[in-house]
Amino acid sequence: MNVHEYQAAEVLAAHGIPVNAGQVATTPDEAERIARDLGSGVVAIKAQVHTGGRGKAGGIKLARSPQEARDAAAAILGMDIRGHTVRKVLVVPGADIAQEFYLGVVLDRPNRRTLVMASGEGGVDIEEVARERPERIHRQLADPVLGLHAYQARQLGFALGLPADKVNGFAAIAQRLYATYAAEDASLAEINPLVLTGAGDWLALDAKMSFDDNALFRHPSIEALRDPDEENATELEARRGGISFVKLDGDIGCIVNGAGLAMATMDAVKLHGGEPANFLDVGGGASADQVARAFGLVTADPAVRAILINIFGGITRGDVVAQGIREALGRVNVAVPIVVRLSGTNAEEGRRLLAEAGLTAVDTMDEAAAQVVRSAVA
Amino acid sequence: MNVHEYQAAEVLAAHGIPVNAGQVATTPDEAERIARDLGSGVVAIKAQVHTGGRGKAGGIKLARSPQEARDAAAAILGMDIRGHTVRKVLVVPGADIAQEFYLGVVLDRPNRRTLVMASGEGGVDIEEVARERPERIHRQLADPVLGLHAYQARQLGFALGLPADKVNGFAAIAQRLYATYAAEDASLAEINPLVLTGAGDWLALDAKMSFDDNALFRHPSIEALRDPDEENATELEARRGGISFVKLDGDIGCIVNGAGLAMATMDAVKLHGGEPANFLDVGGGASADQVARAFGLVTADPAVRAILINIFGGITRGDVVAQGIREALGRVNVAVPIVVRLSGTNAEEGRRLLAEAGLTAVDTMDEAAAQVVRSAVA
Amino acid sequence: MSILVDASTRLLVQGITGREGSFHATQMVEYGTNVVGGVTPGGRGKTVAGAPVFDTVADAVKETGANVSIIYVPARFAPDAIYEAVDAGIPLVVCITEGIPVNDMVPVYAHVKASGARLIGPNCPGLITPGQAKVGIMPGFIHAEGPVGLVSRSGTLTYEVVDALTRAGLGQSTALGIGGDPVIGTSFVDALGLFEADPATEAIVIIGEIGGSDEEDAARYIAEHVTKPVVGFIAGRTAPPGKRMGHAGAIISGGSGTAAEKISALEAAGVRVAESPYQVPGLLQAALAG
Amino acid sequence: MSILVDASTRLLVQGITGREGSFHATQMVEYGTNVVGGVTPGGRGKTVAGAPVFDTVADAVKETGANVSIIYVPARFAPDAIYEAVDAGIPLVVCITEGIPVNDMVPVYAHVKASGARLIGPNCPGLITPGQAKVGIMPGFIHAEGPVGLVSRSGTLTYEVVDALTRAGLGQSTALGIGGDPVIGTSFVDALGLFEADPATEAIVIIGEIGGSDEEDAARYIAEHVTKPVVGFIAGRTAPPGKRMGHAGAIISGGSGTAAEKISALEAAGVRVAESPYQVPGLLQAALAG
Repeated sequence: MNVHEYQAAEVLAAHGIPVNAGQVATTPDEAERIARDLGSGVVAIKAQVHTGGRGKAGGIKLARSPQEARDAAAAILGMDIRGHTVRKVLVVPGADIAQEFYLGVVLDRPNRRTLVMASGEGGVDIEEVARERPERIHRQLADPVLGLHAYQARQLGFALGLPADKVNGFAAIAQRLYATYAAEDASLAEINPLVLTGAGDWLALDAKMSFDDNALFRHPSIEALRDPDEENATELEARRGGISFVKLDGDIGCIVNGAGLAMATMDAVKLHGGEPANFLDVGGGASADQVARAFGLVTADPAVRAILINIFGGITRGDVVAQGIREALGRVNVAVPIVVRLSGTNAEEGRRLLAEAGLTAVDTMDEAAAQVVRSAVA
Repeated sequence: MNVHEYQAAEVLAAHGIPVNAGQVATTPDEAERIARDLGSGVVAIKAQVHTGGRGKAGGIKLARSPQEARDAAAAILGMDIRGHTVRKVLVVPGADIAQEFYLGVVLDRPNRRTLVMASGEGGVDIEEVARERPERIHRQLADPVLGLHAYQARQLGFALGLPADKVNGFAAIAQRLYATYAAEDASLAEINPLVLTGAGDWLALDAKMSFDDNALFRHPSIEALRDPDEENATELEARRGGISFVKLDGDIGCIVNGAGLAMATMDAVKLHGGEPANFLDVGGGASADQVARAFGLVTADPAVRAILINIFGGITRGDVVAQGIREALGRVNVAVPIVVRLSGTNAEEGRRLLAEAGLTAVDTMDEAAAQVVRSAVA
Repeated sequence: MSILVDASTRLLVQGITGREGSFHATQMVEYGTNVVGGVTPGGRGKTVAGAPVFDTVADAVKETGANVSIIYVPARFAPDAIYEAVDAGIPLVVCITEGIPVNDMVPVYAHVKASGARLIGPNCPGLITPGQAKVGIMPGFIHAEGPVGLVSRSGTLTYEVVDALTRAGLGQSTALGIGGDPVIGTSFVDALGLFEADPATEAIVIIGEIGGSDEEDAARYIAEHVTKPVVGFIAGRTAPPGKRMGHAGAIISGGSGTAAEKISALEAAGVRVAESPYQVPGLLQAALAG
Repeated sequence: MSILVDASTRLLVQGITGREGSFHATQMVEYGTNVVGGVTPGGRGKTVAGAPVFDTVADAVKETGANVSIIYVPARFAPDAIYEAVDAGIPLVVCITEGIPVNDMVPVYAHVKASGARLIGPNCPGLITPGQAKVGIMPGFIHAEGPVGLVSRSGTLTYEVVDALTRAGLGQSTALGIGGDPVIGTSFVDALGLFEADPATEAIVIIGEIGGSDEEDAARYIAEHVTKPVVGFIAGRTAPPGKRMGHAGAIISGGSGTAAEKISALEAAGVRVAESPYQVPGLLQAALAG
């Protein structure tokens, strides 16, 4: 689950990390009032959206007066950034930046450990730094149980070339960022840039966090940060029903049991010249309820011109799945052509049941993909 | 550091362990009032002293009425239990005990891990059980970093023969007791007895905790539980001055540098027919300040009839130590004979300086022990 | 021959009295797996699928000599179940459970490694040595005995490939699902090493998907250590970046973990990569032929 | 010959710019120990006792090839210093620091063991191989080269015995203080194994004290594995139960850990136990003679 910058900053602040305190505005008026409350000096107006590249898209502006803040907010609010509509802006005081750094915590999959990264190249795209100047990123793998040792945090500070009297302050922030990541079950915790101000203080100027969906059950305060405006309504509804759903840009709706098979199905659609409209994994059982729910999710997309149901009947019997599909179609009205691929246990019986119901039922995924693409263009 | 039963119960309660809630009284009047507030039914009046064996000593009494509670408190307050004067009693409601258990957490030194122990023989002396029926004590070594796993806590519950529906409740208490021990840097956390009431609830009926002195710096709330009445004033004063001091029953005061040597010195005194009045380790330096402080501690005991100073000059030079002793004697008035054993670096020069000051200075510990015993009986 | 499980497997089922546990225990017994016992705290004295139920893994190991355990307990209790199995001395633990938080798995992984045990999964279908032991949730009937070792991050996609192999007359030495989570106990590299060392395995199928770099690590390992022919398939060519595709681990993040990268890494290591699961048997036959 | 430290020791001093660290670094250099560097965060560029100071142990190891580290940092930072040394690959870490909380040492101990490194202490005087390397705070001049291996839980009491040995013409192969805390990295048993295997050690002195059961474990080990003569001394015959005698680990608790128990265990294992430190040289000479 992703959260906004201002929410990430609040989480970090709760764990003792100094952040640039600001307030969120949803209207230009509010932005003006906040800028006025912040007093004289420059303020930054920052679009709050769940995507990167705000800066390049014009989603971050500096303002020298409350009036300028108002104008900037007016320009940013409502803006579309990579498909995200800006509904909120964060108004923060300008900072006196002496030096910028990057500090991030993430899972290191190959090592199966948590990785803490720091770089002197703060404020820029860290993935670009990783690709082009990897030696500029310093890394410490946290102990899987003991966490990030103080010595490791200091080691990052020294690797950054910090003067001796700044190392402990940096190390404390690195340890706290690690602690925040661990305590809140984050999947990413990033401060970029982490700045050293002219006065020599540390300040997290921008923050980004995302959280492990599987651990949200034990973090109600994080779950409460969810912004429904930022999530695809269909994806949200799918999750509630225990279905994995991801919206894509094509026109072939997909309903599949199993995540790997669902990806392979999308690939097969593409291979046969079609474009998948979604990723959808109904989960193990493929019961009538789940299939009905899946139909609802897929048909909610007006771009969908045909639906491919791909079920490999393993433990679940094909005839039971077919029965489920028939039942589901009795409940949900589907106006586009449906091709069903049913294989595995009792698949023949299942295909017979589907054919009875007037559905195209085939044996292999490739065949099904070819047919559904044909149906869509028909 | 030891705390009273009622304090241990408060610490456990703060960590979610159900304890038998009571109140502390320092007078019979208070005990009567508390008993009245607790309502009808039996109450227990329990001496609060930093020693075991209260029950056998008559320090725990049941009372069937507020008047009886008053009488019981009157009998117990002021009582001497193993050298401890009872200044407080805990008044708790009587519990409906169906079954008694022992549950304890302690360091297992040979394994260098924390050990959680449980026994069906609750309410009795666990050391006696350990000696005589060791198979009745069930043990789980906590993981050095991950702590006591849920499965380990359950394993203890099953080993106790608990019915299936009581195991999770027991396991939760075992995990919380471990967590209390770990979070508070205890050196002992014990519930004895932990009872299952007639209603089927778990209740910690008596609690005992002690804490790692070296970790108190990070537990001010535990440090605040210290009861000066229960500590030897001299030992307290010694600790403040960085001196290890333990009061003993003999008449030969000992001042030694190093804990092992201090014990060996006591043993030497005993070997030569004397009885040490104390254990005292002045620490590394043996400076004039420390020696003066040590003289103060030792001479505070009126039983002391002679003092043995045993210093092995290692890094610290013997002449410097001798100078320190002379200076200390200039500040503190010592009325009993003093024998100094000084060995190691520049020891001869040191002994000469001491002889000049009229002190008996010898070369070996055995010689010094023999001499100080003679001085004491003289 | 085979890897990890066979006729000598003495299987323990953790969570055996649950819905999933009891269903699959029965299925495994029906397949012929030697299920020697089950564990459910408080379940002692019960019998499920003919197997006695114990309160603790320690008791079960003592009474039954179990040497493999399979875990069907809910995500929030699964890490404890893995610790219990490993600490009771079980050398091979298979965790089916989906949805375990990543931060729980990091210390579990370290503990399993330090203990010298092997964990398969979590969030995996388990493994099967056809004709000998099924330790998982896969449909047994699609498998056949044979020379192909199969390792996969996926569930039903694996069944799809296995089914195609069996229909093509290519049986399996062992088919192993390593799981779709970011932190899993056994990697492609581990499985490849086992198949390479197994005399009954003549060729290997590796089924990967987007996310992480286990396929790239596998490619490096294959180039250096694997002499047997390897055929691959990677799911998710059409997956968009930044979105989890069902599996917690199936995500292209920071522009890495794409199918294209994985395919080119495998091809560079000499692996024949299929465009569709149905091409796998043909590529395999070609590889085995020469 | 000797155990653990010798002329090949390349010593790093953690906390070298502190009062204790700089004083003892100088003392160790004066004794002839090869002090190759020191570590104090932020101290890079300084020189103490002729040794260069580094910011981190990793840097120091890289630059100096240090193979032993000695720690003089305050108790609340000492566990981190041990982790840093061990994680930087230093195989032998000596921790002088007194007063580390027990609950901090439990995971430190486990980590050191798992890493395959050796920790001596904490709360110990260190160790010395006379004439080759002094890695500790003991007065060097009381030692002499010779055939006696000495291991002790104490500081000044050890010096007392060493002094008596040297005066009696009995030099030491290595004298090792293992520390007075309840959780220490190296036990009597570990040290006995090393002395037994060291050809230069002809006899062993073990100096114990009340508390714990390391002496009893040592007695069992001696009975089974030690062929060289062993002489012992146990301090604290007159110590009362339930009171810590200076050392955090020197306490008779629950009626166990008494000097009497330890003495009888050692005697049962054939160890000659002295009543006074001064008897040690005589018992040793008798043991060596026959």
